[in-house]
Amino acid sequence: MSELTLERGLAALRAEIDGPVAAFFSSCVHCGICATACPFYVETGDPKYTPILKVEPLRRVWKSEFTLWGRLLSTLGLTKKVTDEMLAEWEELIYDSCSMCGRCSLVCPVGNDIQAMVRKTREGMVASGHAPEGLIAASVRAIQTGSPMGLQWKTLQVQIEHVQSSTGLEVPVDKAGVDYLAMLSSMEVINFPEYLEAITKIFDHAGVTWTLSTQCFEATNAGIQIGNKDVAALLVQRVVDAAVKLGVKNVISPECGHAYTAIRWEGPNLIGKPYPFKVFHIIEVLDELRAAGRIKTEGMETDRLSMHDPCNLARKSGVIDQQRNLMNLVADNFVELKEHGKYQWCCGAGGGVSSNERAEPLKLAAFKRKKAQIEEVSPARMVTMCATCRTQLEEGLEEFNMDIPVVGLTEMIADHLVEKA
Amino acid sequence: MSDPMDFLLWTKGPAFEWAIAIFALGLLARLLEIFVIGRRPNYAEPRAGEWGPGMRTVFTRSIADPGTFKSAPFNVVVGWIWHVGFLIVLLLFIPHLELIKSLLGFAWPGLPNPVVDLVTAVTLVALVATLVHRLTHPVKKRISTVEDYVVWGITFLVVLSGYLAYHRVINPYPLALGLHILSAEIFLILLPFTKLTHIFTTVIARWYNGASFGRRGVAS
Amino acid sequence: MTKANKTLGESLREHGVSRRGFLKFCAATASMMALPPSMVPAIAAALEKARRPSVIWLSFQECTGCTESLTRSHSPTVEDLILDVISLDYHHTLQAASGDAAEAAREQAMKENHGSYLLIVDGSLPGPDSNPGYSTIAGISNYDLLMEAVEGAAAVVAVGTCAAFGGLPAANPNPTGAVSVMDLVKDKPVINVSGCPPVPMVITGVLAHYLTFGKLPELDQYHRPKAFFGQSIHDRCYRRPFYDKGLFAESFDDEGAKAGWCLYRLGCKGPSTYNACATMRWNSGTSWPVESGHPCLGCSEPRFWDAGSFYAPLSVPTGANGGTILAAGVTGAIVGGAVAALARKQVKAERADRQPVTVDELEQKL
Amino acid sequence: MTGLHGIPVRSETPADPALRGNAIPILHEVRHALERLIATGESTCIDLSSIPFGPGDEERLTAGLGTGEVRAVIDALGPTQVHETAIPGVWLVDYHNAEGERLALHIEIASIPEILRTQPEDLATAIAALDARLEPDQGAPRLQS
Repeated sequence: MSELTLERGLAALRAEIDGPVAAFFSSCVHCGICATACPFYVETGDPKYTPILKVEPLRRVWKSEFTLWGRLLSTLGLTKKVTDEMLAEWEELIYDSCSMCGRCSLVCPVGNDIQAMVRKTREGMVASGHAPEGLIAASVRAIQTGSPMGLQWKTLQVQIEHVQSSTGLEVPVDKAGVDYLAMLSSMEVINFPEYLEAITKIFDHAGVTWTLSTQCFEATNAGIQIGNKDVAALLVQRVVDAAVKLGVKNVISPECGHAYTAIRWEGPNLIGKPYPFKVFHIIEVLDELRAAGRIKTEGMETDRLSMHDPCNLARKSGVIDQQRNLMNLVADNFVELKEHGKYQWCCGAGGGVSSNERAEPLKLAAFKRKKAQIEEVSPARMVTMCATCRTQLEEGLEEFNMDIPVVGLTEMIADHLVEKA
Repeated sequence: MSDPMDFLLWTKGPAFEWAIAIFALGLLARLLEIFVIGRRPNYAEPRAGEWGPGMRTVFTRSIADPGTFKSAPFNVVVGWIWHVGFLIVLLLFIPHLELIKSLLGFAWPGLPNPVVDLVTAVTLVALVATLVHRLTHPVKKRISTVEDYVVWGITFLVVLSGYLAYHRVINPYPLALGLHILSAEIFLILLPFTKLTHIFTTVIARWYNGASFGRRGVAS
Repeated sequence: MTKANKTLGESLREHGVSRRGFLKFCAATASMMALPPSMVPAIAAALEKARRPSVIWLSFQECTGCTESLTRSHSPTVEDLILDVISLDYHHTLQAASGDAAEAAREQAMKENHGSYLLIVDGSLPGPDSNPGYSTIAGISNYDLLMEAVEGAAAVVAVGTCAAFGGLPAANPNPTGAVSVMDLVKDKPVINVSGCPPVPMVITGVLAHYLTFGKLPELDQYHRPKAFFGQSIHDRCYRRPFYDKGLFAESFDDEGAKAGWCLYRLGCKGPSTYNACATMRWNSGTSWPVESGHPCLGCSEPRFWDAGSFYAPLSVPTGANGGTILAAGVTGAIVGGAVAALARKQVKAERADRQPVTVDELEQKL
Repeated sequence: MTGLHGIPVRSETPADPALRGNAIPILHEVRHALERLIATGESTCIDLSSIPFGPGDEERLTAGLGTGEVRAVIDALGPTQVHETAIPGVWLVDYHNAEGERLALHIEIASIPEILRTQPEDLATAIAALDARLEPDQGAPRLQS
């Protein structure tokens, strides 16, 4: 039985090195500005959480094996090597204190995409057996049971019947040839069942043909979170197979952050070819319907609302205006957090941090950045479009006993639909 | 190399040849090490093109966003000051223009000497402030390596020796000018093997960053 | 009393020079030595008692420019007196005698004043390990002549950049293996009066200084008298205010040149050249190179013939640099390409033999 | 970058060369010397041959000093013109050699230039010179021309 060794970790790192990585490490001047954009450093003040330091293993492999000068130095034994002890020590830096939110990549003066390099470095960490237990467990469960939380279709079936009885509408399952295949995330099914009810009502209202798939309902991708393309490819392949089998033209990624990144941006490269269908986040679909006038709403939320943009959606995928258009449709007292959209601060739980129990204190520390943003605007409620962000906001606000409920945007849209005649 | 004139002629002659050769050879090797490895094809359907956003980031990334400016004003302001100062002195000081004209065959109008002299003084002060910041700021202290201080040293030495030569503080002048030219040559020789490569690779890195964000529909 | 041991004072009075004449002579000498006028009384006292040293002038590989410069020195009365006073015993251009008689006079003078005569040399000479035949006088090689003359000399004055630093003969490719005087003379004090030719006043100034104070003037590291070579042309140049403002002539007849702006961009080597041209000027104070609108060549510095074009500014490298960048660039491309191709192959290989991670391998870690 | 000429950074150069040469600084030095002469009686001599004069500087200086009421010539090893400038106590001493070429040019700030004074050494031989004229050969006293 082969096992995960340092050598395989190094091989994985070598496989990840490309032109951009070489350009980035050639340009870093150690100015430290990436730290000012990282909630984990800003709130803890511990310089070891400086983003560029997190990718040191990748830098050492690049330096000593991918440059003439570095190769020369390493033959003379002058370059710092990557050891197993180092990777063990770096586990905390690259996982517990990094949500892959990409804010460091946005502010780096010389243009280093540090988030992309964190993703690449994690490949080496997994291959050398240095990944957090929580993420490993999630990945194993996702592959063996189909969901990182071990959720089975029969549990979802219960929820489907419940939605059908309460809304009187049908939740289509395994319907071939429809417009959209909707994916769900285990977090939503378990914590926020109102999402399924909301999309059922909205799609019916807007006359959208959609379906779920018993073959694969799980949108989240533990492989992307842990940073291993083999696991990630396997999970994405399931989504593609389900979509192809049902012959749908579009796949909807639910109110989740990394699921969208996994399917929309990384998926095609994981399976090595473009998709025969398009991929949208639910917010993109809703805004399209709004723009096409297929969503009629009534009444307005009047209390003071503010919004948190999930990093994977806004900064890393460019979905920024859509949620604002939707928000203005149903709320007339919406106020932006000071730094929002592509400059939004991370809630602290993304990139696998929430599945990594050991990172709990750091996750809470990072949340203080979001807390400070919210206090600046002091809204009555917060709106967001990602189950993990929503859980993190709820737990965080509760921790600091701030009585600010958190609402999902899709659910809020559904509440304002005009009843069909 | 016993006497100043020999030293000056050595720095302006063979040493300059060597420095330029090592610089050109090393830098080209480094750039090729980036371009030849290149990027794997990206099959995800792009939201926008790569070239436009990439080029855009090459310029916009020089201007810090308000949040970064508020949280690291020193880096942004002092960094701007000495980078712009260094470039003004390098590209608009008339003797340098003569050097550029001899290397590239063309040059452009320069600034009067007293203006460049003032800019040099400001650059020197800003450079010293940058060193103090690197020595004291917790993040910089943690991530700085010996190379950072060596590169700071050689950059400061080049500007300082030029300033002292211009003001004829070191006598005899051939020694002062020789020291300035030698420090610039060491700067060139070190360039391809240290973070000084950022002078050329920042454009590439920013383009890659901008292209990656732009492909996903974000203007960075 | 033979002419040799008469004091200068007696000699002057013998020539019917009045006291005021003597004072004028001292004032001119002070000015020549670039000493402050307040030194005139001290100079007068010293000159009064000065002994008349014998002087031997040896010319080797030279163009007689230095002698020309000395004889044109604009104070003939002073020159007459000095040359008369110092009893120039041997100068194969100026002396009437020639052939054996000339050599006999030289040997006789050297014998008589052994240990006290002043040896003046102009022109460089083939070094000990090159063919002595390149430059001889009366069949004697310059090297032998010099070494023999240095033997009894109190001090050696190397006049002109050739004698001081090797000058034109020593310039690349230096066919005769020419060396400077100070390369050969190690045991006797050497004063270099560099310049091509040196400012005439500087030659007589050094002689006057030796005559007046009986010892060498303060020298810089190139053994040149600091009185004349202590400051650079640039520091004394009347166009310096234009340099400090950044106003430069761009060509020899543009508005800047006509307005008398700084000649840095036209190749002036003033900043790195130490000499007295800017104050003492040439042709009895008429003008000097920069005042005439031509950049200073730096002729009083060693190897100025090999210091790059006279019209290339000081900041321009002297090598043929265009080619080097190209050559280095091409080599860089080849080497870089090879390394990068290697790296690319390695990356492909790495990607190929990257062993995928399996679920049960992950499970082992739980 | 041709627009660089547009940048309004100009080095102003006083049109009138008189304002930028070395004449004016020398006049100030003369002024200090005069103050010393008046205060302590100490005389000063400035050797103009070691001053980096540009073209016309010397003429401007001598014109600036002007000419006074005393003019003298000393014939010793060639003429030496001495004249008091328009400013009392400031003298110009111009040494020339036999061919009329200038040896040195001094500004002496003193009650009287040193060269004009009768020199003590000459006095020592003065009696003998006069006696030689008084009785050249014990005949009647005849004054030689």
